[in-house]
Amino acid sequence: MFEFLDQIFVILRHWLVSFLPAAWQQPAGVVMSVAVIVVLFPALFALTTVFERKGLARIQNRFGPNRTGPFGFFQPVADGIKSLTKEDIVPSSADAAVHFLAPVVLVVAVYMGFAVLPMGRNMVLVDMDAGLLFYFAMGASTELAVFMAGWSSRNKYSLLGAMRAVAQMISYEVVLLLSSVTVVMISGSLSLSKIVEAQNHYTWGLPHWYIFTPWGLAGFVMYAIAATAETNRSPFDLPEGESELVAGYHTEYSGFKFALFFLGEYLAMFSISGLGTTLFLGGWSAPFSWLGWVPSWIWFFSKLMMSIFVFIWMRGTLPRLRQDQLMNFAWKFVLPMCLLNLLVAALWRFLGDGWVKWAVCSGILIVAYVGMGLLEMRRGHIGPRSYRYAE
Amino acid sequence: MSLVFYLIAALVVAGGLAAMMLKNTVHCALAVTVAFAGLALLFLNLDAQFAGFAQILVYIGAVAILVVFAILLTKGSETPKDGVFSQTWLTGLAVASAVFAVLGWAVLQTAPMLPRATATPVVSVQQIGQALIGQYVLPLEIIAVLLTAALIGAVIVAIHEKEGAN
Amino acid sequence: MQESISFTPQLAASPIAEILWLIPAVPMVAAGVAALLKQAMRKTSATLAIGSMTVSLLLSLVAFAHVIAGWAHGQAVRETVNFTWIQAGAANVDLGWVLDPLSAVMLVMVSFVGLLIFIYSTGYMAHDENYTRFFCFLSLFAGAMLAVVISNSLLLLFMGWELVGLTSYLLIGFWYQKPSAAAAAKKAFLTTRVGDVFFLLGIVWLFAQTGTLLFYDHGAGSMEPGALAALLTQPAALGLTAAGAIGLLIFAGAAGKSGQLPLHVWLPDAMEGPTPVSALIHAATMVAAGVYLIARVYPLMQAGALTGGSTTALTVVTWVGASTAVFAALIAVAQNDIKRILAYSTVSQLGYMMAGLGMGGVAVGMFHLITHAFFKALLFMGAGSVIHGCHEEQDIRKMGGLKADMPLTFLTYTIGMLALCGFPLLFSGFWSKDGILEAAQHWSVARAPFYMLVFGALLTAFYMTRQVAYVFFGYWRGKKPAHESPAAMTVPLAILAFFAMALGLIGTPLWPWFRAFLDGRATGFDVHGFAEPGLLALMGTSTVVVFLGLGLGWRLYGGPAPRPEEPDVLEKAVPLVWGWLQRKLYVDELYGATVIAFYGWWARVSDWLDRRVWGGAVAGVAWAFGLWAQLNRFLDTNVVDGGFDKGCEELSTGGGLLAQVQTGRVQTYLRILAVAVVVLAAILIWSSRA
Amino acid sequence: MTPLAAYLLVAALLFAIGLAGALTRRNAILVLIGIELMLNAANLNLIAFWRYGPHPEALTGMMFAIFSIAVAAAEAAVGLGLVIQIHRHAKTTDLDQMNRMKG
Repeated sequence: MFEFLDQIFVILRHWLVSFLPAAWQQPAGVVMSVAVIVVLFPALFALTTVFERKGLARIQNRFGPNRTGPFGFFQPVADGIKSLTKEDIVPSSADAAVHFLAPVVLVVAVYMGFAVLPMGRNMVLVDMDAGLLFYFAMGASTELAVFMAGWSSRNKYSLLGAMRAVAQMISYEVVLLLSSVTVVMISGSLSLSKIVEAQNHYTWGLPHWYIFTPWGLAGFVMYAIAATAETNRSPFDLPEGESELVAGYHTEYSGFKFALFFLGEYLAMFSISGLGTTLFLGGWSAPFSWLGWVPSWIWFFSKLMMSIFVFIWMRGTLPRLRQDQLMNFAWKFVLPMCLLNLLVAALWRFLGDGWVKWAVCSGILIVAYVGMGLLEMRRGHIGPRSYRYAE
Repeated sequence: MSLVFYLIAALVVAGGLAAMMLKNTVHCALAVTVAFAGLALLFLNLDAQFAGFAQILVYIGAVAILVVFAILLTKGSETPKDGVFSQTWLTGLAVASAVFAVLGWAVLQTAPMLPRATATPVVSVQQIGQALIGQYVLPLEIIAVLLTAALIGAVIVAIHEKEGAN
Repeated sequence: MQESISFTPQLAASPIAEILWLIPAVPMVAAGVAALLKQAMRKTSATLAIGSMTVSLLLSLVAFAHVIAGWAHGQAVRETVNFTWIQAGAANVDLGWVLDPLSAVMLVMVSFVGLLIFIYSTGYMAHDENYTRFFCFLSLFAGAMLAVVISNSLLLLFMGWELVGLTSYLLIGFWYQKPSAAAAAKKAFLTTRVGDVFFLLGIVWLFAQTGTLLFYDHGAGSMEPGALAALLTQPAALGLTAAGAIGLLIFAGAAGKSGQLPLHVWLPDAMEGPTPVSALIHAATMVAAGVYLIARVYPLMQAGALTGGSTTALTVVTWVGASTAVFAALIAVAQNDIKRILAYSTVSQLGYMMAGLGMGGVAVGMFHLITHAFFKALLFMGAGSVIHGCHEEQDIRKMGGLKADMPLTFLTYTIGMLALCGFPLLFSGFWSKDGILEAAQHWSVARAPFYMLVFGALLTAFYMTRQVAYVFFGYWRGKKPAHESPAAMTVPLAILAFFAMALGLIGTPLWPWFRAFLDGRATGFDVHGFAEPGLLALMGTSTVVVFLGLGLGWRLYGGPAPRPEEPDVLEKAVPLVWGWLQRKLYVDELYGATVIAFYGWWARVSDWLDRRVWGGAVAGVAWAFGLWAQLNRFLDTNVVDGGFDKGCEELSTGGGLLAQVQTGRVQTYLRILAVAVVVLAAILIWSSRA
Repeated sequence: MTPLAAYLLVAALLFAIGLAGALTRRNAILVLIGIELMLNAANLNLIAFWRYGPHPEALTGMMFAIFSIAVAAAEAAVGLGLVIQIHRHAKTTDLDQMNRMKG
């Protein structure tokens, strides 16, 4: 029974495919899963927008959208219709072809990422041997799309926004890679499904998720930071910092193309959260061994939504950084810590089993972080925040 | 030869040609990106998964970005008044075509004795990794040093001198 | 005769063996941290060093207990943890550490003595401004030494070995402001290098022969029968087997480190370092490293020996050791610097150890090493305390009557001195030295070493008595009155004094615990221990010898010692001999006259060659050319001038033409390159086609 | 025509294109791009030979390609850095105007 629930989609696909001639079955299956992904995540996106707006509203003491439909849940539909029916403006001096290509490339590249994410037991589109590498390759190619958008609109704001975005994404991509490499080092595989399998063990009913190891925790924090920056979410949303450059690289976009950008941002958020879940939070594995009967895809998506919620929460809470702060943070704090984390992971790998590795690894990390914190405090870079309210 | 190969090959060549012939430098950069992507596809078509993804990651993710940055930093995006091709472009073209002629001739000369299609080799990333830190560990180290040196060197070369220097 | 238990290497190493690496690691980490501290943070550094040493000591004790436990259950523990360090193609270099009686005993000794000396140093160095640096070096040394001790691989041992040499250099030259100290440091470093070169050669040769540097590797190690058999079949030069040759090379390294005869010169000068350093490095541990090394590779040294027989390597070891013992003891008689006397006695005792190894086997040598470590450390620290009390005075002629001023120091020092002399029955030195003498007595090759060693014992007793008489008896000949040292210095003295006495009891013939432990035999009390042929006689002899030495010394120096300026008693008697001894038998001068002089001479020769021969030749050539030039000028000015100018113009125009190629355009060059490629490729294919 | 030959031809063509670009363009950056293309053509050759060579399990060709990709990245970084610096000094990236090293 539970197996059936767990594998329901796989079984469904088999059943549907079985009507076709044998030659077509395999491609048809792929097409089917692709179609599901292509439909599913935009739906999730619609849902998320309304949740985000309502959540932010709660955080900021106001009602969010509450007119269209029950509790304003049909708001995304209205937005969708609006953005589809709006006029698609292309600036006269813009580089039309590139201007058009940019959002397409972005969305396609982002969609590619989902191909390797295992969304449940046996629920991965292509179980690639180099899945992680593929994911990062695709992630890397989004930057170009952003640049295209910014450059092609022939608009200073757009160009600056794009440049900022690209610089920021490159800087944080390094961090993203390094923090993921630790997982690869320990699990010994680049295939995401294998990585999940490696975490799908339990001792005393508790899972072996990598976040529950010293290096895993540190790596996950780094990963979360980098992910926020990669997706240009607050507090790293300088590329579209309204107060400085109107809307960053998609200032000159309207209507459907803008919607595509918007979609792209959220899809990127989903896929990167999914990757984080897969790498550190045990993917589709249950948090307790006795909860194993719950279908795996439920776990995956609930973890996904959890991290999405954290994203929203951060956006509601944290103020935006300055560009120099952003870069310094990336290169002078996060990157060194990631390198240290690599070392720690290596130690973890080679110190064998037993308490020694726990002691050594957590010792090193704690010393490093506390030391860094004390140093910064002495330098006065960090400390109790002092707000200046408008008198 | 499969159709896929011809399509990708056409894509690559088209990208390359566009990159070398377009007027607007940024367009060239984007075109070369297309060529890079096509090459990555060719690698995949050759069952070299790892190399393919590495190609995308490095060339599209890094080199292309570097190039566009460089273009924007050197005001290269506006087309120069006296043409995009150098005065001696004709000889250049001739030489290049000569090179192609020789290479192609060589290939065709040896074509008959080239091996026919072989069984697709199965290479797991793990094998590659083990080869990298096993048999090829020395090159790997050297590459690491080289990349570090290049990083520092690029920064030092491109860094803006303070006032007073030179 | 108890039957021997064969060493059965446990396949699975016990937990303590697994974490044995922590023992050296902890002090090294401490050193690393101390290196980062500010000079001002004295307390921290001292605490760090002592704390780390305590940890090491505790771990060592655990390891020791583990070994004893295994031994008590009747199997001799030898647990190794090996891992591959470098894997270059087929050949791979392994490192590892071993826990067996030998290393266990050494571990405890080193960490224990080390700890005491660390504590002592807090008192001794209290007023030094480079306190922190000092403790950093000390910890580093301790770590390196412990690494040497635990290492199961000749390579790892060599690493520790060199590190130890480095720290020794740093610590001898600790007061680098003193030119003498700097010179001594340099001397020590270079002299030991001489030995180390041979050592390295030995290592390389061993690796080339056996393909491994591990000592014990479950039958595949280089110290295990398989490899040794291979080495024995392998002939080397001078009728030596490869085993013998490698053994000799390694021994050369050992001789360098523990000041054996040709290479002993650095050790006395090393006394320029702070006294705790002299005590720790140049008495107790580092100089013993050489002995330990020989003990480690003993299977190699012994390889091919028939039962009761000896091998070339061991014979060499014995002779060198014995002659060193006598030689150094002789010199020690005529020294006046309190620390130099001890230094020479250290050299001679090391000679004893080597001889013991050579004739009696591991246990004999190691036993003397351990006991000597304790009482010699005690003596040095006592000397330090004396020096401290006499306001940095080191000349024993300027001391005297200190037994009243520094009673504690006097008491402990005397105990140490008696132990060193081998005062019968209740001092450790007696038993360990006795073991060596016994071995010498039964040695099959020659008799001479026995007599040499007995003579050495006599001298030892004599010069120690002389020193004590000078320092503690008679009346105070210094300027400011002396004072007793702080507790931080005296307490370790007391502890060491206790061990200097008690330690002998684990090695008496009555209960040869230590020897049995190292050889992995079962043991127990047996009164027949004394009944072995000639043993009692031997003990009698040595007792007589010791008393003779003591008596002679007291007879000569017992009375009020002479004033500093007037000559020594012996000097009055035999000024000539005394002169030789005072000048350390002119070894330094010998080296000065041979090696160094040779270099100087060679330098001068090459200088002369440069000036006269080559220089002359060049000058001649120059002269010839000058002549030629004269001729040319004549010809030029009159004959070819016009033509020559023409040629020049031609050349310059040609150069100009050629320079045209250098357009300074990248693309041109690239183009030329491409053309070249085309041409070459075309030629290539064309030729291959035909 | 064997697949290997086809790949080699494509590589040759790409190489020629890159060379042509490097020889004919004025803009230094585009010359660099041309060189990158040539490098990529070489990589394609390596991979193709690896794939159709006698010992694909030896990974030699692939390794070579991977290393050369890494080297190419370094080369691009330094080259572009140089171009930027040159532009800073000479206020141009036009190679025809950069002939100060003329003999």
